Amino acid sequence: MSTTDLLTISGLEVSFGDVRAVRGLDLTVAPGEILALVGESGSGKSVTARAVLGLLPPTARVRGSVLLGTRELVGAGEEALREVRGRSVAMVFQEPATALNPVHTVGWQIAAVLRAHRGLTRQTARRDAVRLLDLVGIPDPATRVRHYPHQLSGGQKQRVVIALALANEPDLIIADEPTTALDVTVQAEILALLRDLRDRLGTAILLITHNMGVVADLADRVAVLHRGELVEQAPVDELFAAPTRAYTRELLAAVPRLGHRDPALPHTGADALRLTGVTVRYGDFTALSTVDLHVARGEVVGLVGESGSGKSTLGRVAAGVLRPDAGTALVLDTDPRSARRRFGFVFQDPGSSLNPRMTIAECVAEPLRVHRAPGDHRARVAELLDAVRLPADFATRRPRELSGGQRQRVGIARALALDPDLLIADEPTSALDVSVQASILALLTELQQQRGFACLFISHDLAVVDSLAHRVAVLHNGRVVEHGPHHEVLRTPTAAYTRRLVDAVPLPDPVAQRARRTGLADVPA
Amino acid sequence: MIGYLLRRLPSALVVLWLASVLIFLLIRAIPGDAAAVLAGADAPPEAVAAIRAELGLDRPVVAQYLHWVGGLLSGDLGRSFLIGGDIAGLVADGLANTATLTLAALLLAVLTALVLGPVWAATRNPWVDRLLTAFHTASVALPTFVTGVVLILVFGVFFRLLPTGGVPPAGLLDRVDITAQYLVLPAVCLALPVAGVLTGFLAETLRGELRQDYVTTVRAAGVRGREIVVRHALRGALPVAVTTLGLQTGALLGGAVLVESIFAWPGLGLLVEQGVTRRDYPVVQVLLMLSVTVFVVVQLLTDVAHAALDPRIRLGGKR
Amino acid sequence: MAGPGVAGRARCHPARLPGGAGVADAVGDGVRRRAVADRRGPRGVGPPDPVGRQEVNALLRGRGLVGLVLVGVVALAGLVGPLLVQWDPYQQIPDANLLGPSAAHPLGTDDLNRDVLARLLSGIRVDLLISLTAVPLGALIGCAIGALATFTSALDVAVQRLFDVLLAFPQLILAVGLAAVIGPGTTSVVIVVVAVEIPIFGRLLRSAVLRVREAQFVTASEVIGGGRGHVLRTHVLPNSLEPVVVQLALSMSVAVFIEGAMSVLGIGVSPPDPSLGAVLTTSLRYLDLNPLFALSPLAVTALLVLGFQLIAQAANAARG
Amino acid sequence: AVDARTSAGDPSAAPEQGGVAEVGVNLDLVPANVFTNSNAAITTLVGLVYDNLVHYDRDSLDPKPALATEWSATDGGRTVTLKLRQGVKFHTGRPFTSADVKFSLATYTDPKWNGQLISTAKVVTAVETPAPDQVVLRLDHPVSNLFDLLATVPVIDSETAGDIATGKRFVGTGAFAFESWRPNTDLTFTRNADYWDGAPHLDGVHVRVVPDGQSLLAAVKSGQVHLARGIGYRDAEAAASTPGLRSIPLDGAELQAYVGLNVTAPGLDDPKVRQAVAYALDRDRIIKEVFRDKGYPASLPWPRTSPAYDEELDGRYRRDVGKAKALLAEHGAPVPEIPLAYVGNDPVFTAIAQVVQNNLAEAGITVKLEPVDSTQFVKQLIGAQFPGLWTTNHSWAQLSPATLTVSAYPFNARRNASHFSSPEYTGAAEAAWKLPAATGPEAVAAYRKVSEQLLDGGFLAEIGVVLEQFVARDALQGVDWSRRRELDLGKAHLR
Ligand SMILES: Nc1ncnc2c1ncn2[C@@H]1O[C@H](COP(=O)(O)OP(=O)(O)OP(=O)(O)O)[C@@H](O)[C@H]1O
Ligand SMILES: Nc1ncnc2c1ncn2[C@@H]1O[C@H](COP(=O)(O)OP(=O)(O)OP(=O)(O)O)[C@@H](O)[C@H]1O
Ligand SMILES: [Mg+2]
Ligand SMILES: [Mg+2]
Repeated sequence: MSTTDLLTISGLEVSFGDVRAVRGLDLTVAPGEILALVGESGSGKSVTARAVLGLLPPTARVRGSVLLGTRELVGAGEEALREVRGRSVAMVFQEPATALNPVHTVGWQIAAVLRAHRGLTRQTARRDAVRLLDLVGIPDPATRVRHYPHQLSGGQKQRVVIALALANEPDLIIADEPTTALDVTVQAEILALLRDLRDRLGTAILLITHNMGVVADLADRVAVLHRGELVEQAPVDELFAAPTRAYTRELLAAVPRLGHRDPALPHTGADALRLTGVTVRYGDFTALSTVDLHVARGEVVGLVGESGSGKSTLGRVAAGVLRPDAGTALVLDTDPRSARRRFGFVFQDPGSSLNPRMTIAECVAEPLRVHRAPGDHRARVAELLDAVRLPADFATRRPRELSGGQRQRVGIARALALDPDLLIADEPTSALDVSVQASILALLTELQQQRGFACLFISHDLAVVDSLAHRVAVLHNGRVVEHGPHHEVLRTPTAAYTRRLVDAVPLPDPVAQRARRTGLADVPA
Repeated sequence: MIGYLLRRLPSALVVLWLASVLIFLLIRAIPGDAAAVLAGADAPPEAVAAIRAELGLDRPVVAQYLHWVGGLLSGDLGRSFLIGGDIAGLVADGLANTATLTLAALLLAVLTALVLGPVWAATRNPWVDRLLTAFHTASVALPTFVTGVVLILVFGVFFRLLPTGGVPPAGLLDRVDITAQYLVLPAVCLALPVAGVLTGFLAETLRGELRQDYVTTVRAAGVRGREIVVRHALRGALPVAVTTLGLQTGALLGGAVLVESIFAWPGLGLLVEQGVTRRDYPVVQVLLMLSVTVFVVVQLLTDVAHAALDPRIRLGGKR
Repeated sequence: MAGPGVAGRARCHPARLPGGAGVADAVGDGVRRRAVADRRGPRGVGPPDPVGRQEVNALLRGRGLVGLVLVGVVALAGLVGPLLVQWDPYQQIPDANLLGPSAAHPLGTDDLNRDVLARLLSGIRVDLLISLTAVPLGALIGCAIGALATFTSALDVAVQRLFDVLLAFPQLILAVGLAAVIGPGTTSVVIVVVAVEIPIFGRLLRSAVLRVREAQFVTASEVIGGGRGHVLRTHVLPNSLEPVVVQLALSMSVAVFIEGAMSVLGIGVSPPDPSLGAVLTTSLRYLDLNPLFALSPLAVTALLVLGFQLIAQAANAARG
Repeated sequence: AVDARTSAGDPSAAPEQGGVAEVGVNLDLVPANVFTNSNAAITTLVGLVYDNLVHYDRDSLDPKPALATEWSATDGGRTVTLKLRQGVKFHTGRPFTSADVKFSLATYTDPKWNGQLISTAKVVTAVETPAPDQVVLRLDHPVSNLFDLLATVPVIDSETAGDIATGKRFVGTGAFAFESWRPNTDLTFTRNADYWDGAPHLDGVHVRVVPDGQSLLAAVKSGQVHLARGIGYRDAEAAASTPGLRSIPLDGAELQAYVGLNVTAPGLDDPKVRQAVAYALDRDRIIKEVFRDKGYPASLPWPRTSPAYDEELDGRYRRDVGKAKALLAEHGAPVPEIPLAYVGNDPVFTAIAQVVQNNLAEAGITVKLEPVDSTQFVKQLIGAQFPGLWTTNHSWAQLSPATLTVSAYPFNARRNASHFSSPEYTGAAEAAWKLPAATGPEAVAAYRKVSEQLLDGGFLAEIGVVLEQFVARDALQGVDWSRRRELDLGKAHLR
């Protein structure tokens, strides 16, 4: 629009061999502007983001121009880029699990980044690290700085990654799905934080997200990407009110909303999963305390709760990955470890749960091979990839050649490979854009109805849970604070905590969301 | 940590016992015994028999073993068949020399690897890469007995800068500068292949580590390239380097045999080599036991270092 | 002024947007995919081989290629070289004692009047045999033991302690002991090399395995129901091989030293058979007379070290 | 010998006082072996610290006075009376007396010390000490090599003899007093100012153990040591052409390289085959190429200065492949493959073994090389366990010829590694030994018989007489040695 644009991307092309991930993209971000970049999973959002800072793998070929102010970043030297990185432009990576160094504490990592651009002493850097962790809403930051990434929950890792990006107060933050792993309350805090940064410091934000609620809540302008090309961009209100492209319309239509599904019938079958009095401690910290939960055959139970409340821990206990300190977990009436052929598990971090050296086909076929499933494994793999909407030619790719959402779908395909009787899914759709998410949810519903498998569906996305689950359990600080039929828990919550959660769900409508935020109206879900 | 070591203690003791049996039998499996050496080429059979009896070699092997172990347990290492003196004294002298030499070499090798490995892994300059490749190739391809001879010829004979071998006449502790002069050639000679191997390993594991996603994160935060390698990636690469270092301890002790001989450095390597060729059983037994002990300790340290370096192993928690 | 931003915002491609259809088919991918779903299907669903297509391809390019060429040159020299030299490596040529390089003897003659070039070229064969059989064999056994031992902690402790004992014996002492039992000669060199390599690889692999075992994808495979063997084979091993590859390159190129040291002690390849180690050790005594005599076996070793190392680097980069 | 004299010292240069001579040796002391004359460190120690009763010059077997000043034989050589030098003191300050001679001889005869002349020593049935300066030896029968014994047995101090085996102390009457020994490191000696033959010029001697031949050479080249013992033939040759260095061949202390044959081995049991082996050897080439001409080819053990030397007999076996083949043809049956044992880490014998293999192959005998380590070699040697051939060296032919046949194990008429025995050889050897004197026509005739038996028996194929050598810097002058290669620095000086 003007020469004062902070970031000007023009004619950006990125390809990996034959794969053209970004095709002639033009985009600008003005100072203090929040631009949302949305689009289907695999449409090139993350690649674009990485291209800006020259962080693509060596296999990538980049053409076009990326101007930061007047400074050309494409083809710039490593040292020139280094000065820009972190200070002028910071980046929040999509998959926090692999974005952090496993062998250093998070505090150390933040301090190292702080010291990269500022001559801080070790102590001040340490103190600042604690401050930053506090800023992104990590409870008890003084202890957490000393934790290693594997000791944090998914959402906590994501917040650490955000803290890394905020460390040097950059002019532009490129945030790639910064809130996917966050429950709605924390998400709201982070969004508030970002907004505050923009308001106070004039920080511009290039926000990559599939969450239309977040877009509606935060963005000034929205750009829609489809298969590497920009298909539409407009101010947020305009786009939501009158999307011009069919694709955008479909995207908006696919956004799940709370309370749109009819109440499900109660289930009374035998238990597929039964947890009784499960308690898990990590050192002094009690992650779960005497949790009781059961999932009947053919039933979908949604497990919601704030980040760090113990959802994944519970999932891991159910899957037999973790032995509880007290209590028992029974899967299909036996020990989880003996029932492995009959249940599927979707990990919260799709990236790190795939062997980097195996092809996608090998990853998906692994359960078939392990259990010597009858039939043609190739055909089955093709079928599964198709079901999660991955093109067949992805079969020969390696995990690192996939986008975040694509990897997540590989995880789902793998979990479904053996037609399980029970599916334990830890945030299975967190990295998926609404349209793909809708089809995955449709797939799960369809399979569920056909095959009648049971499912423990862990998610922080209440709308998604509402559209799938029969029953919902709410976890808070390692305890189940409420559970019951989905429509009751999510529409007429009784526990104060649940109510807070439900209220924090952003509305996929900028006007309504703004109104709610500013407290002008209380629009019910 | 102490608890960890205590838990390992029983297995370590069992190993020492097994090793003692193995060593005892193995060196007796080598044909020929010390009596032949002591008797000399012109001795009549009676003389050999007399010597065997005097050394106790005519007794049943089990009795010999029990006698030896009994001695060990009561703190008596025995006497050398050939050198005559008490083994304790011999070993103490040799140990001081060998420890000085190997530790100096170790230090040299580790420092070299810590400097060159990261440089090699991170460099984009083809010349630096070639230079380091050449260093690695040369250090690995040149056996100690060649480097030793060349070092002596160049620094000892041609330039006459350093002594060609031997230990400081007045002892290692007398004057540090003199000791350093005597130490530098053998230490360099011993350290070179180890340095090459360590550098290679460190560089290669660092390259692997630099391909990880978290490196992108810190790059994105504008952390300097050098810093990424040294502060962020190195930690992840160290466990392999530590294992290699543990293995290279073997190379150091093995190399010491040759280096001590080339540089007339009277250490344990020389002693053990002599012991084997002259079938000086008591000496070999004690030295090999010492060597096994060192290895058990090195291995324990490696494991401890591993756990310390990788929190996922240390805090692995529940599985 | 109309910056690129304006153009960017204005630009869109309606033509490429798929029309109508439900959510599932809203995106072009879906349509195309359905159409191909029933064709041959993805390939390669078997267990991933540790040295796969990718590695092979990497070896045919760049560093890998240079490495292959270097090793190939040495191998070729060993295989066909002796046929091209006019001298027999065993022939003691009258009055040709310690001659310097000349047209008739490009590398001179040795202390027993034999042509050094002929002996060098024939000597390569023995060492290649050791490099290409004994070292990989030792590596294989070592890796197998090291990896299997991690199954149970008791076994692990036992095996590691055993390795301690083996490693604690200076290599040459081990060689002397073994040779005394089996008798000297090429077989005993091979056995010694195997015995020396087993604990090295065992321990190296073990330490890598311990690390990789903590990775999430290993847990993932366990949850799927993969048995220990399966997890080890498909996930842990392929991801632990990086240091093993480096060590393999090293061990293969320096096996000549073990052989050489053994021939110094008279327990190696028995004289008068030529080997690189034998050539090297005799040559050192004549460094002043004919430096080429000593340099040539070293050069061959250096070529091997460099070649194997480049191959290892390329293989690891391809696997990375 | 003349050469050695001139090279050993420049008589015109006035000897300077003081300084410590640095000596490098390639092998360390083995205290239990001090009486076996077996390695460089031992011969250095014994030469510096101990004296003998009599002394041989390097070119004759006429005994010269040392600790004994006069001697006389009576009773047909069965009683020998020695008069001892007066005023001699041990390094401890104690005066030397006849009791010490008795003690030294008794110690030498103790089988524990393996003195090589033990069979001669055992002939001495009684040692009487009628006066402090007089010793009477009673012999079982006359022996021609009694003075070899008196020139070999070191006179040791009875009070400190217990410390010899542990290497703590070596006390003698020699020109230098033992100071200390650090195993594998060094030996130090200080000047014996009271030495009866005149105080040495040097303040002391420092002997360093340098196990690696190349390093030892480097040490003498760089000036770190003045004298090096145990340097290879080729290296010594090269060193001799370096300015400031010279090589000193130990004339008079000859060694012999040989190929031994087990006469019970298949094929070798026929004397014709053994002679064929002797004809096949290329002695000239081995002496020239392996020993770098430090010696001469020989068919018999005797050096040219020996009373037993006979030019005609010594030239019996020259390389003659035709003759060897003819002898093998006479033998008829093909000779099976014969193993040849040698010390695998000894470059000299590794080379010889390969030359021998090559030589015999040309004559039509296949030889399989069997390198073994030195201990195993000695064990096989003294246990007579070699299955076929072996090659190594021997000494003791430089002294009285009879010493060889009674003391050098390979020649021992009663028991040897070749399993050879014949009444004729035993008879000839005994006869030569029991003579009252080592020289004279009677002796020469007896030696000739021994030589003929050796040549016909063919159980040992001599390669040649060879010389060990010192490599010394010109700075060290006056280096001397005994006929048993013991270092003598009593008259040496640094300049
Ligand atoms: N290293 C790579 N090699 C080959 N192809 C790649 C690589 N990285 C990404 N791609 C491909 O490029 C396309 C764009 O990927 P990108 O990560 O930008 O998607 P995205 O829009 O961020 O999707 P998501 O929402 O799922 O994260 C995808 O089809 C992906 O498979
Ligand atoms: N290995 C560990 N050591 C110590 N604390 C741990 C460990 N693993 C998890 N925790 C802690 O346990 C709590 C629960 O973690 P969990 O992963 O179950 O959270 P979650 O509900 O899945 O959160 P999210 O939605 O962010 O993924 C968190 O506070 C986390 O920091
Ligand atoms: Mg992405
Ligand atoms: Mg979680």
